Amino acid sequence: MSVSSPIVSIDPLLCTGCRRCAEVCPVDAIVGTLHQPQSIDTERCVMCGQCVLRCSAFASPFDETISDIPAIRKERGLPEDDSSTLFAAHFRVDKGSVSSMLEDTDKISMVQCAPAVRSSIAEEFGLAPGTLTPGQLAAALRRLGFDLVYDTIFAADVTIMEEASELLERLESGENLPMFTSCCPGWVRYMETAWDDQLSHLSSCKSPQQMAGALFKSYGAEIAGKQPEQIASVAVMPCTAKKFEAGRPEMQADSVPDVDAVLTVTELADMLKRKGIQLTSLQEEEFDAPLGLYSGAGTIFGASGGVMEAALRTAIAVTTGKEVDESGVTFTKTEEGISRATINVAGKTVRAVIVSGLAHAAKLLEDVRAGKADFDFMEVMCCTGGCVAGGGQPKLLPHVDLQDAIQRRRESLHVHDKALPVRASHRNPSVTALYENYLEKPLGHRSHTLLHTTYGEAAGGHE
Amino acid sequence: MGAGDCVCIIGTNTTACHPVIGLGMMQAKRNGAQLIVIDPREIDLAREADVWLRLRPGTDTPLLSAIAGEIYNAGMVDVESVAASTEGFKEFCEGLAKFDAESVAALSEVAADDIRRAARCIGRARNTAFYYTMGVTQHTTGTNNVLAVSNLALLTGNIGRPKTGVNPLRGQNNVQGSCDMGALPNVLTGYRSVTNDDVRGSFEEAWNVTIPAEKGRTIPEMLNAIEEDKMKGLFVFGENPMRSDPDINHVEHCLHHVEFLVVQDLFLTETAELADVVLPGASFAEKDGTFTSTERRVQRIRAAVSPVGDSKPDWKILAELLERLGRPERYADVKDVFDEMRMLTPTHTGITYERLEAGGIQWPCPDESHAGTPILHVGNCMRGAGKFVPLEHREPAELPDAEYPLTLTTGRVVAHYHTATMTRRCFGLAGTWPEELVEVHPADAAEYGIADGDLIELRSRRGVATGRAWVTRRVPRGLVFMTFHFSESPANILTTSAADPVTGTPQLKVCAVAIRKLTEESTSVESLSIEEHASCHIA
Amino acid sequence: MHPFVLSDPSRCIGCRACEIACVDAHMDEDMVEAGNKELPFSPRISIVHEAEVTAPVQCRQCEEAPCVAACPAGAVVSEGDTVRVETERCCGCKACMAACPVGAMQVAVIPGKIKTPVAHKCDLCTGREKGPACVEVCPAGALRVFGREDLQRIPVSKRRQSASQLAGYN
Amino acid sequence: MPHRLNPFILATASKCIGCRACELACAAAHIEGGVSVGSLQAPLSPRLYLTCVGEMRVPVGCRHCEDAPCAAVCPNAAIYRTDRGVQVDESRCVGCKTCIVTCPVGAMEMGQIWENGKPVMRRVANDNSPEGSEMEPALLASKCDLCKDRAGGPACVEACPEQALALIYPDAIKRRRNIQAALALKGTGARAGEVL
Repeated sequence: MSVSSPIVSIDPLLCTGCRRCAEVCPVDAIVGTLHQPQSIDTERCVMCGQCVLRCSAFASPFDETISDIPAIRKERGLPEDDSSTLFAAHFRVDKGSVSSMLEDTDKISMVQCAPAVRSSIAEEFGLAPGTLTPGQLAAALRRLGFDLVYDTIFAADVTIMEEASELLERLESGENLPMFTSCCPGWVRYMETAWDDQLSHLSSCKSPQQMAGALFKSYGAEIAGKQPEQIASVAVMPCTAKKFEAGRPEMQADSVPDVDAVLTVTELADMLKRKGIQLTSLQEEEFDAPLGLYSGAGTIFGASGGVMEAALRTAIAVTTGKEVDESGVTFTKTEEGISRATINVAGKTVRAVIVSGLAHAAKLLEDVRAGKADFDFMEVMCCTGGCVAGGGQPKLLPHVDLQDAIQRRRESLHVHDKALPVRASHRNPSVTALYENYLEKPLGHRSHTLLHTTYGEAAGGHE
Repeated sequence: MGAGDCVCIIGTNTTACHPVIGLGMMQAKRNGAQLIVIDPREIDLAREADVWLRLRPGTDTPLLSAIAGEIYNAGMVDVESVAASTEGFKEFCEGLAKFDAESVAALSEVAADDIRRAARCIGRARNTAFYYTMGVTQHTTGTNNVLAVSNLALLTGNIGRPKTGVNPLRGQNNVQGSCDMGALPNVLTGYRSVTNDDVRGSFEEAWNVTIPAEKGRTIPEMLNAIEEDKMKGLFVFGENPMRSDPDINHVEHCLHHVEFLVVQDLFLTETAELADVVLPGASFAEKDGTFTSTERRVQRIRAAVSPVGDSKPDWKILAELLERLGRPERYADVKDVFDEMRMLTPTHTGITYERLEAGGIQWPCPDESHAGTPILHVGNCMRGAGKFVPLEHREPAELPDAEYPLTLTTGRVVAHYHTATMTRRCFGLAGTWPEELVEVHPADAAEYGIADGDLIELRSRRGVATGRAWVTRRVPRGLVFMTFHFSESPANILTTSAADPVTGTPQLKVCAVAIRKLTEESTSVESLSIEEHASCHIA
Repeated sequence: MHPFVLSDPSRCIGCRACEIACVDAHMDEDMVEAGNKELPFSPRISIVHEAEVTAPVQCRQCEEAPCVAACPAGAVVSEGDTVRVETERCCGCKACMAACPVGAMQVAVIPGKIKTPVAHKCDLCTGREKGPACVEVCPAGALRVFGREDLQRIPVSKRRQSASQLAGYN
Repeated sequence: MPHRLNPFILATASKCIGCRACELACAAAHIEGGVSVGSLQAPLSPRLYLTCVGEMRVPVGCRHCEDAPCAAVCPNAAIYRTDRGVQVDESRCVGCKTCIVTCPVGAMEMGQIWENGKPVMRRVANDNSPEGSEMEPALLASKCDLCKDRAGGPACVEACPEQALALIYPDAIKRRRNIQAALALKGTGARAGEVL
């Protein structure tokens, strides 16, 4: 497939060739020599946006070599009165299309926002990293004009239902093991570009963003009494690869995309500010039912290890009948970016691995390819630390301790988890209702059509 | 001096305090002489030394005794001839047993092997000359320390010959002359005791007065007498005890307490500021007379300029004072003063102004046909047999402890002289060394968070002084050094008035202090990364 | 090649006469009067007085002088026998100080018309009859001018010495 | 030694990779905002300038000259020397730009000053407007202030990933170089005591 413009790119007019972006690129996709403008190898790029976060080559008003800033803004599809700072490494901005969707009175707009957004967006309004603002985020999205403020976390809970079932099924049959999570689009893209012979190991589940999008335009449409094409489905993500994922051809039903547009945290913050919405001074509001109700398990999807923990909470309950708030499983760091644990689930020993940061996955994949894999289930997050460190997150200033900020965002998601009344996905009443009223059961027919996919075949290029 | 000779300096920073002699030592070294430096600080000469003994301050006597012991034990002493020309030799040698190299090494913090190296150096040298200054004398054990040097010289036969001897380097211009002239509490001219009736009698006859038969007071005794109301008046000339004496706070208290204080000086010093009457003295360039150098050489000087303003030469002020006290005018000029002096002083009798026209003469010079005495104790000691004095070690009166963990030692720098009343008024000297730099070892500096150039505070049991830190390895860890040149950084606020029991010389070389950083000004953020400065090489 | 003054640390006793002589040589005022007029004391030679070494340091009159390269105002020029500061053009930016590898450049107020700190450095006492004042005054003979001839002669004589050593060795 | 000369920020060209992190940090340090670029409440206006000449990259900024030409030419005494460098009083600046012309290193720029989220405005004549004049953001003298009010010291120094920038105290550098030079000399004639 092709997208109208590249998701992540480097502007040769602004790039000074410092190659600091290459230090953080997990797939060595940044090509160029020192002091010369860099370019991105689209064959390798997974669109994680780490280069965007790292880039400090901004359009200085005093650099005479950066002459036509308005032209650069225009080229990037930014409005004329946009005054945001331009950096060499940047991602495709979709604020414009979202604005027009909101203005379209024929459509009902539904928005979802990923877990990690609520632990970071306050940074764009001057607060400290990790300040948790879910209620204000919901309120702000409503002020911006969204008709229904739903939540990706709801879909994360659904993902657990589907993925846990899929894992148990694979463990039963012994096929396609080990199983890999598929909720991280950068990771999926990496599998498709560099390990396409191993794609069968990926879970067939769509990511929470895409599950949510698919449910908005089916179940959600039914509830709203609308047709799928009458719905504008917008996702707010801490991630740039999500923009790519939303555009994938397999992520649509009858040519109607599950998600019509993806905004990053920085884009949303900018839209709010331009409308004069001060997120931090809003009264807290609730997300809309039913697709906006979520559990603590779904919340921690935003941090590395969260998918694993959420899956374990449900798996333990399903297989043992014992309801637990926390799995109690401790993962031990065995190598840089890799943690492991062995868990007994229904008499079976499951060897689980958590990979934080794409660069650490290759060695494990080599083992899988060689048939020497010593694990059954693997969670991989492209960005080190998980979505809290995603490329769509606020771009921190040079003096700020990035690791500290990521840690704070992580901690705040765990604090949120602990504070929620329901902490396991299968106990989310909206999820139960969804299955009762609509999907019937995990891995059922409707689930299969709406929530699962096949990766690899139509893997689109970057451009 | 040259090959085969040895120079042993102890407690003297010669290049800084006696630069001309220091240059001579450097020259001797280049000529092949061996150099032994005994000093806690890495003074410039320490770098040039063949053996440098970095002793803990206050351990001079045991260290010198240990060197003597090593020389004796190694059989490098001409026992027969030394025994023949001295007294107390046997007792002295027996006493050396308690100063074995190992235990003195532990005491003085000088390695035993270095003590032996120094001993070999002195023992094997043809001639060894010993030089010392206040580093030896300004201790409560000052007398013992000098005796230890003298013992060592006697033991090694380094006395009474060229390139040998016990050579105290006098600290001030004509300090030798003023001591020769009896400006001491216990002697009249020529170091003759006031308790000697014959000596006193000759002065009483000449002056037609009665002279007290008992010794006078040392400075600490005077201050105590003032405090006890036993002394009502004080006449200070050419001295600035408010900066140069130990425990200034105590000095100030006494000078306030004394009923009548007269100060005679060139400038309004800190001491003169407290005086009831200030008498303006003339400077060296404004007066006639003689100065006696550190080698006992009496030299004629002549006024180069007339005294400024109301100032007068010291002798004139004294003469006028005598006149107003009812003593008739007796002196027309300096020659009259000198002639009276030489007639009353056998060691100077042969020195006349006429003879001095041809150049300086070294006393003793008993008659006008005598050529003077370049070297003392030739052939035999002046007193007869050389006297060995067995010594004991005594620790300084104050040692560092938990509250005052560092040792302060004081001294001078090359640019300034004493309390700098003159040198700080001199553009070049003041410019080249404008303020107090307190030497602090880098490890101590680090411990107290002090960077080079920081303003620091020094505190002792007696007071508080400030100065700028000079972070340098010149001092060992645990020792800080400061001068007493700078009025605004008065080291002697800190020092103790504990003194040598014989001479009353205060222990200025050791006291316990604590230091801390005063300034908050950002000091050294600069990083080494800047070393390349490639940015400055843009063509 | 520019001549320059070099010190011999094995002779220096740190007496600072060189610093004082330097200031005197660059000042119209009489030394006796200078103190009364509170003139600045800004020597162009700096005594290093540390445990490890005592020696004066001053400009080497570099052939490719970093101070000349670093000056944004063109105030430091390599001209004739010396690297010279045109003080009227100096604005005191201190880049020369940062650039000089031996720390020979000073930025301070100098006696004269200009009342703000300006760069100044050893000018070999150009115009002074008896040559550099520091060399003349040093009582230890620790300072010496190395001129073109010395710089030609020294390597040649060292090579000779080295050659004869080698000859003896073989 | 006490620092009698103004410190300044100097970059080592051989270390600089040209990432502009210094400029970004500088600009951010001089406007209100939080930890992220998005939180900054005014456009970025750095006070040191990454300069690219061929392959060389190096930021250039104010040297805090002792006899600052900018201060000398300022007709309104808006630029003055303090014990913490040469500083600009924006409230006195009239935007005459003479300082830009006179600065020998190009450290001065005319920048917008923002207060409380709004640019400081000035009135300019405009015949086309009803009042004959209109307001526009004022451009005022802007240069390195050594981050005088910033707790961590200069932001650019802190931000540089390559440690290519340093706040240098010229007196301290001179002293250290003097010592190094003297130590180096010790290894020449001193060793043999020979007379060259």
